[in-house]
Amino acid sequence: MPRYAMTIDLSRCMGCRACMVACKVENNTPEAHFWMYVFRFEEEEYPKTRVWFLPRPCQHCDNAPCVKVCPVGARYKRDDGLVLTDFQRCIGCRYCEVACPYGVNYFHWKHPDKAQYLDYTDDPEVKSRTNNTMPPYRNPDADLRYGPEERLTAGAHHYRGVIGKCTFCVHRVEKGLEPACVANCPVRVFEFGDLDDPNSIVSQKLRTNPHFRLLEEEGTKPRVYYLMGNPPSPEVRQVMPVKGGKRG
Amino acid sequence: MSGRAVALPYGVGRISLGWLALVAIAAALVGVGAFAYAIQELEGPIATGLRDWGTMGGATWGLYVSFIVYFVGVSFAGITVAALIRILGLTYLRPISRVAELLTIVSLILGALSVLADLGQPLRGIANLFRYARPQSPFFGTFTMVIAGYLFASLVYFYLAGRRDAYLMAQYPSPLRWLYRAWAAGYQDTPEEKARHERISFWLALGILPLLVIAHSTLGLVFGLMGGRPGWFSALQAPGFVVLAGVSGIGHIIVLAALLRWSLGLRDQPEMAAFRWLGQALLVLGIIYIYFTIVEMVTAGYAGREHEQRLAKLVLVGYYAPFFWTGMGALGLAIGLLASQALSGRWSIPLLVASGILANVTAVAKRLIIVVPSLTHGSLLPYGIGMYIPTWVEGAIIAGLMGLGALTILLFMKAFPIMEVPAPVEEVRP
Amino acid sequence: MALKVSRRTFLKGAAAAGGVAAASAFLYRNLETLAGPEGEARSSAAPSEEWVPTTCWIGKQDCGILARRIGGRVVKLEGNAAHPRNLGTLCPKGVAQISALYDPNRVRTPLIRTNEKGIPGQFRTASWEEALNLVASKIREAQAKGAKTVIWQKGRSKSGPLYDNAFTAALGAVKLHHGAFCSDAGYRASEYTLGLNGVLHPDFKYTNLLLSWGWNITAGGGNKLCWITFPRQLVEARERGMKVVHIDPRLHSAGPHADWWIPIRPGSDLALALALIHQVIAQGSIDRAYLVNYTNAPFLVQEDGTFLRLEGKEQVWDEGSGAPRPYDAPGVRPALEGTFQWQGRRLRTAFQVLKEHVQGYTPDWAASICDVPAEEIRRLAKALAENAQIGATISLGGKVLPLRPVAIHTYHLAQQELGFQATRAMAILMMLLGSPGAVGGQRVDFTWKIHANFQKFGEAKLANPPYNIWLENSEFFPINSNNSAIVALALKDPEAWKVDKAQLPQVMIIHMSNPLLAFGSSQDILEGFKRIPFIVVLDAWISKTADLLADVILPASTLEKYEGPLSATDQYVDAVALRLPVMDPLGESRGELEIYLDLAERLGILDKFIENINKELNLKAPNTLPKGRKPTPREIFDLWAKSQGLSEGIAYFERNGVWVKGEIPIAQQYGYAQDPPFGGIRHRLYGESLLLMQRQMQARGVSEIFWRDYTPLPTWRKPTMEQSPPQYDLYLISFKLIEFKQARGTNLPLVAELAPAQRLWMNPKAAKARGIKDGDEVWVESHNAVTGQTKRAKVKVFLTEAIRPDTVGLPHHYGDIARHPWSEGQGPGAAELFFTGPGYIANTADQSFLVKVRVYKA
Amino acid sequence: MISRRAWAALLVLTAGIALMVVSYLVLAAPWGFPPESEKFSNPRLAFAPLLFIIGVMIAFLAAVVYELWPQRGGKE
Repeated sequence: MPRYAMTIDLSRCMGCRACMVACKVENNTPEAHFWMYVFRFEEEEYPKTRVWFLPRPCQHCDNAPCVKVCPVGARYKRDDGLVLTDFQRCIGCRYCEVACPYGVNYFHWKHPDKAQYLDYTDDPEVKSRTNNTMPPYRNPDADLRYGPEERLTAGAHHYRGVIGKCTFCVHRVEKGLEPACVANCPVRVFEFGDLDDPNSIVSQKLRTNPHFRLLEEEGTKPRVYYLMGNPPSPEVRQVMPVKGGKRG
Repeated sequence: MSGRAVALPYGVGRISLGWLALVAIAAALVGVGAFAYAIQELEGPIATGLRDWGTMGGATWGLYVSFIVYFVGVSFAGITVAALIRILGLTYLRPISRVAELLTIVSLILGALSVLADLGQPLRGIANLFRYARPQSPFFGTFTMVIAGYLFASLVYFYLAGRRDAYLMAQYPSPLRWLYRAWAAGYQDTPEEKARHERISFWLALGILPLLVIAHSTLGLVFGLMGGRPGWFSALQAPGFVVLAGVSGIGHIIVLAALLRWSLGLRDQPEMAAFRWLGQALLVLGIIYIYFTIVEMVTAGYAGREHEQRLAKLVLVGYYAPFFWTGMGALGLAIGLLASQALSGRWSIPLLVASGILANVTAVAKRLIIVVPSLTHGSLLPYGIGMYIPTWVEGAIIAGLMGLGALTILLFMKAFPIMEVPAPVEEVRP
Repeated sequence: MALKVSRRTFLKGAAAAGGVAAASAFLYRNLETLAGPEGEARSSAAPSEEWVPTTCWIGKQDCGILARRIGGRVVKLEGNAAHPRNLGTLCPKGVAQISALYDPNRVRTPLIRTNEKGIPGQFRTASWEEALNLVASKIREAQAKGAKTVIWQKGRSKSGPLYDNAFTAALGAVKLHHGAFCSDAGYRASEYTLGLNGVLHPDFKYTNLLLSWGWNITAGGGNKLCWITFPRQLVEARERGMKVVHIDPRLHSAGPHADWWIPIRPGSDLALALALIHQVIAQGSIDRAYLVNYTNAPFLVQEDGTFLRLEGKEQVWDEGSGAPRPYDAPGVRPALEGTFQWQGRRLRTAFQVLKEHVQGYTPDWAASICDVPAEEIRRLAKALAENAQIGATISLGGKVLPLRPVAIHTYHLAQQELGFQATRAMAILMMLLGSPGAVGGQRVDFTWKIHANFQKFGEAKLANPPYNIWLENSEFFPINSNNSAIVALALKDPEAWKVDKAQLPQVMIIHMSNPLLAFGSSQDILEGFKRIPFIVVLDAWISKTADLLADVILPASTLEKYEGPLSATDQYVDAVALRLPVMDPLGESRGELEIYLDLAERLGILDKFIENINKELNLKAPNTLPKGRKPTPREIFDLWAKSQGLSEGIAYFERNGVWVKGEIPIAQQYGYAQDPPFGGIRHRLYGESLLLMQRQMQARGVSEIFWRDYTPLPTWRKPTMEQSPPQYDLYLISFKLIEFKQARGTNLPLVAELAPAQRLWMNPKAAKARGIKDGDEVWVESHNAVTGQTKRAKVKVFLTEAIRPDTVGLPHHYGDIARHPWSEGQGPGAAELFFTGPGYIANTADQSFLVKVRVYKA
Repeated sequence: MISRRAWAALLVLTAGIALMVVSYLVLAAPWGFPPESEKFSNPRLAFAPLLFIIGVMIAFLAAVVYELWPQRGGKE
């Protein structure tokens, strides 16, 4: 059984947020849901200002607070390390969301179809050409069941009133592909692989680069390792946030 | 059985205009709440002011969760009072034990309904909790201890304690005689039965008291165990919940008892001693709670991690300060009122009622202060600050729940004596 | 009360979970309760997966895409790993454009305007037949009035040979580019100075010290490339050890990739470049061999500023004979510096002139102008000299070549009043260090190909009036970049600009361009373009331009079309690609090529168009297009592919997406490796022809404002904006965000969400002084120092420590009022605050994106 | 000297507690090792939480049993 992990090289990241969009299209997450999010940070004052970026996928913690608190076992951790949500079991209490210190959970405040970016539902041509699929670029892989447990865990376009978050693209990983953010990054910030394999790219990177994990002091034991750089101090300011607000 | 017009005790069966008006108001609230819930079900939780914390800049939990905690807190008092009567033999509290027990049951049901209002998938909530609930989750305790254990124990207690009055009521001709008979279930108020009831009540009370502490602590642990949430992660959370539950619950009982005394036109029931005891209890619990709050704030502000300190500042002097100081000010005022009465030894029901109401203002404000700021401003990662303004839907659902509680109590008091019938039936007969 | 019942139903349900199903089936459409297979009944049970190669349509560098198609439905766009430019990755816009494929807000039928122009349009739908006939008849009417009365303007360059060349030539249209908007002053300066078409960029494989000068690293791309390629090469170079000096009023584009930030005052880049030139010369760190052999630095300049020419040949001072000799005489030993007396004339080498010219441009002088400490300028000059390793060589591809691993990356910086000369000064700085054409040194284009403008600009020929609509070769702008702002000015007042009235445009075709959003001054462009009687817009959405100006909108498709050929080089590997349709076009939209073929057919110029296509695509027999028959786009590209030697034809591209031809030979990459080096030209350290142009302009009585910057050597003066009254105490700059770059990306909700609304970037200190807080709404009021005109726009403030306190910034490409739910409420466009006209249109007719403003609370 | 009534109540109480213990410790979602495996997110027996709740209820029902146990022969 592999032990999946991700490395994120902060010295490379340009904060372009291509990973965020790749994630959105791959997983069909609704508006204002960012399973992958890239912080843009500023520190200190002009002219000593420092600007840097920090991508934030789900950390897939080994000691995942979200898994611990889930009252019904909808949030669970697989043997390969992926922390997933069973969309058919989730009752929508959002306890995982408040328990997670990373803010990676997104609740479907509306039905995901109704929270898509454009209203395709009134368009007869789009409807007929896409066989009434919503959104038109809906990823069919997300409708399949994955893992030995055969649970519905991929994609974000299923139900209203349940939680969703980064799955490390379980549907791609099971096909032997990299998660969408990893594959799309123009400057190869991310690597994904098996920690148990000493020759895997993540193992190599971790051997040769200084690294830290986010909020490690919380004891969550994340599976996402940040190479180079430092964790954001409380003085760091986020700039250029995305549109969140009152959209669901 | 046609009737001699018999006045049933405590206005049972008598419909007054005032009562009708109250029922109408309560029913209207329930109607508005039901309408709001229908809207929430049609549109989804988007109809609330809740949103994801983090990039979406909202609060994940809000009014509903605050009121889950509040309602469960209110439930504290009833069963405590009932239990203390048995264990400590505080007989002068007996007249209010039924309303206290009823309050417990009603507020627990309201708490459970608040959970349903909050869940994204309420039906799954019902089904999946029974099917999959995990002991590892702090919710398990809430779900089993509070909703199941606490509520069921209260019902058992309520049922057993009511048998005597049911038996007495069954002596009267009334359309509800069948109910009284069924409730009495053969109870004859024989000395053996009395003794037996006393005995079992004592044991039940003894069983319930730890359950009570566990239940409220469990609810506190829902928040207190969250290491990643500044403002929540605290060992004081569980005892704090127990004490604040007492504050709000006793406050409620004072108000209800006074309302009964006034509305039923009773001169001496419940007796002043009961009020005094309640006032003293509220005073002690209020002081303990103030102490807890100070300890908590000092810990967070003095030694807390950066984020704890920021949050403490936000609550003390920042954005949430109005809520915090409203809550603490109300409690301070309540304590002042109570202390002056205690010191002077002159207890006044209106002042006690004021203290009870103030205590509940504190409870609501404090629950919001516990739930919301940590979500909008308490992130360990530098997300922007969030914002939470409840929508009318949330407000209406909460109001509807309160209406439902009032309605239940109002209906109940016309069907069953709201206070223990004090003397054998014969003596009441004209 | 039904819902009271429902609540009770819940309670019953709690008691008996089995009853839930029935209750909820009644209450809920979707049970969503207990586990049960859902499956995608909506699409086919076993969907067929295909990967269709194509090329991105949004940005300018045409990244390779593989479209994942399931059962005929495109579900994702991923990068094509075989494409050298993007290696399997895409930028945010590239991924997000999938929403454009299905966007219900797209134009899907031809539209004909029913109300007047200049206000939001009312349109009626029309058939292609009707719309094209109308356009054709208007074009015929226009052409009857004059030869040059049809003008054609394109957005981001795509498929130049087919559209810009073949079609416009067949139509006889005057061709405007999107140009003079992003960096044309820089292009012209490079063409003039180094003979190459492009703006300065490094040789990322070898450069060790990079001056990222106004280069929007994380958001802007660079010349000829949009974004992905350069950033990737930058990251790799930095891991190799390259250091980056970021010279920009704003830090944000460089972020963690800046090793050293020099927050320069906007508009003072020329002063800093001159000070660096001064310092490099003072340090003596100059590459004499390069300057003597490959530039006009040793040419002898007479007192009047012109070169000493004997028998038509420029002369150098031969140190052997102690007399002037032709620069290319065999055995000549030219002096690089010195003043010489010869036949009673005082002669100086061009280098000497430069040396004296920059005498006063000391670091201390520049320090106050640029607001950069003199010490830092000295340190930078020293770092440049150290890293240039003058004299070092490296063996590449069997050739020993000079190694000068210092370079400048600049691009949009050219769009300022002094942009032409600033870029020239940067090029001269690099020339002093011997960097152009050396390994690790200054690059401009991907190959060392001498542009025709090098010679043309050297001839310094001004045309006589009347001028064409963009004042080509005019006495106002002898070097002209075809700026839409100039066109607008000329349209408004043809007489003042001596424009040929017989050639005033009657019809304009706007091809996937949004000049009202993109160009310098929206108001001027609107006023000017409104005077064109008939405007056709080809676009996928009703853009601001289409909304306000179009008489006819022709629905163009996005990724659902054939287009090309498109260069796919990453500056080291040569490759070519095509855009191929990933699905059938939405609605009745069509590829532009198809539209032009139909239009050509109606205008009776189809044969001419086909002939031009044969020529421009270099189609070789037997793979030429036959005349007399309208070809399909696929057929055209099939013949093109075959002509290129791909026997499979277009099928090769349909399978692979890109044709990688291999490494660009060293001899093409480096000027030094060419035979003769640098294509045999002498780089223009000294711009004699600029002086000649200036004199001609003076002779014709043109105002000083036009000729003052035509100086042979870059000369500092204060930009016009500095004459604005002191209450206009802030500089407004404009820049781009990667997620919001390109006007055609503004309608992509997935990226509009990332940068949801226009914000005025402002330093907290500046804001505090004005009582402004983050998120406050403010007025930004710009002032035209020449006319006194002011403009203002309301916008919310974003406080950032990463910008100079005397500077505020507005990202570009906001402000489209297109009828799209996602462009609503985005806020004002930066273009609403800039000015056109002298002082704000630079000496090469390029738009300046700098202006003085004041900011106050709304 | 324990009455039948008390025996019955104790029996019910014990049954309730036993059901609680068994369903909580054995049948509900186990703590497991390693704790992260998805195997451990499910109760060993579906509806084990319901059993636990029923256990709680049964335990408290002991009081009802005690009081309502029919009185035989007037005296205990």
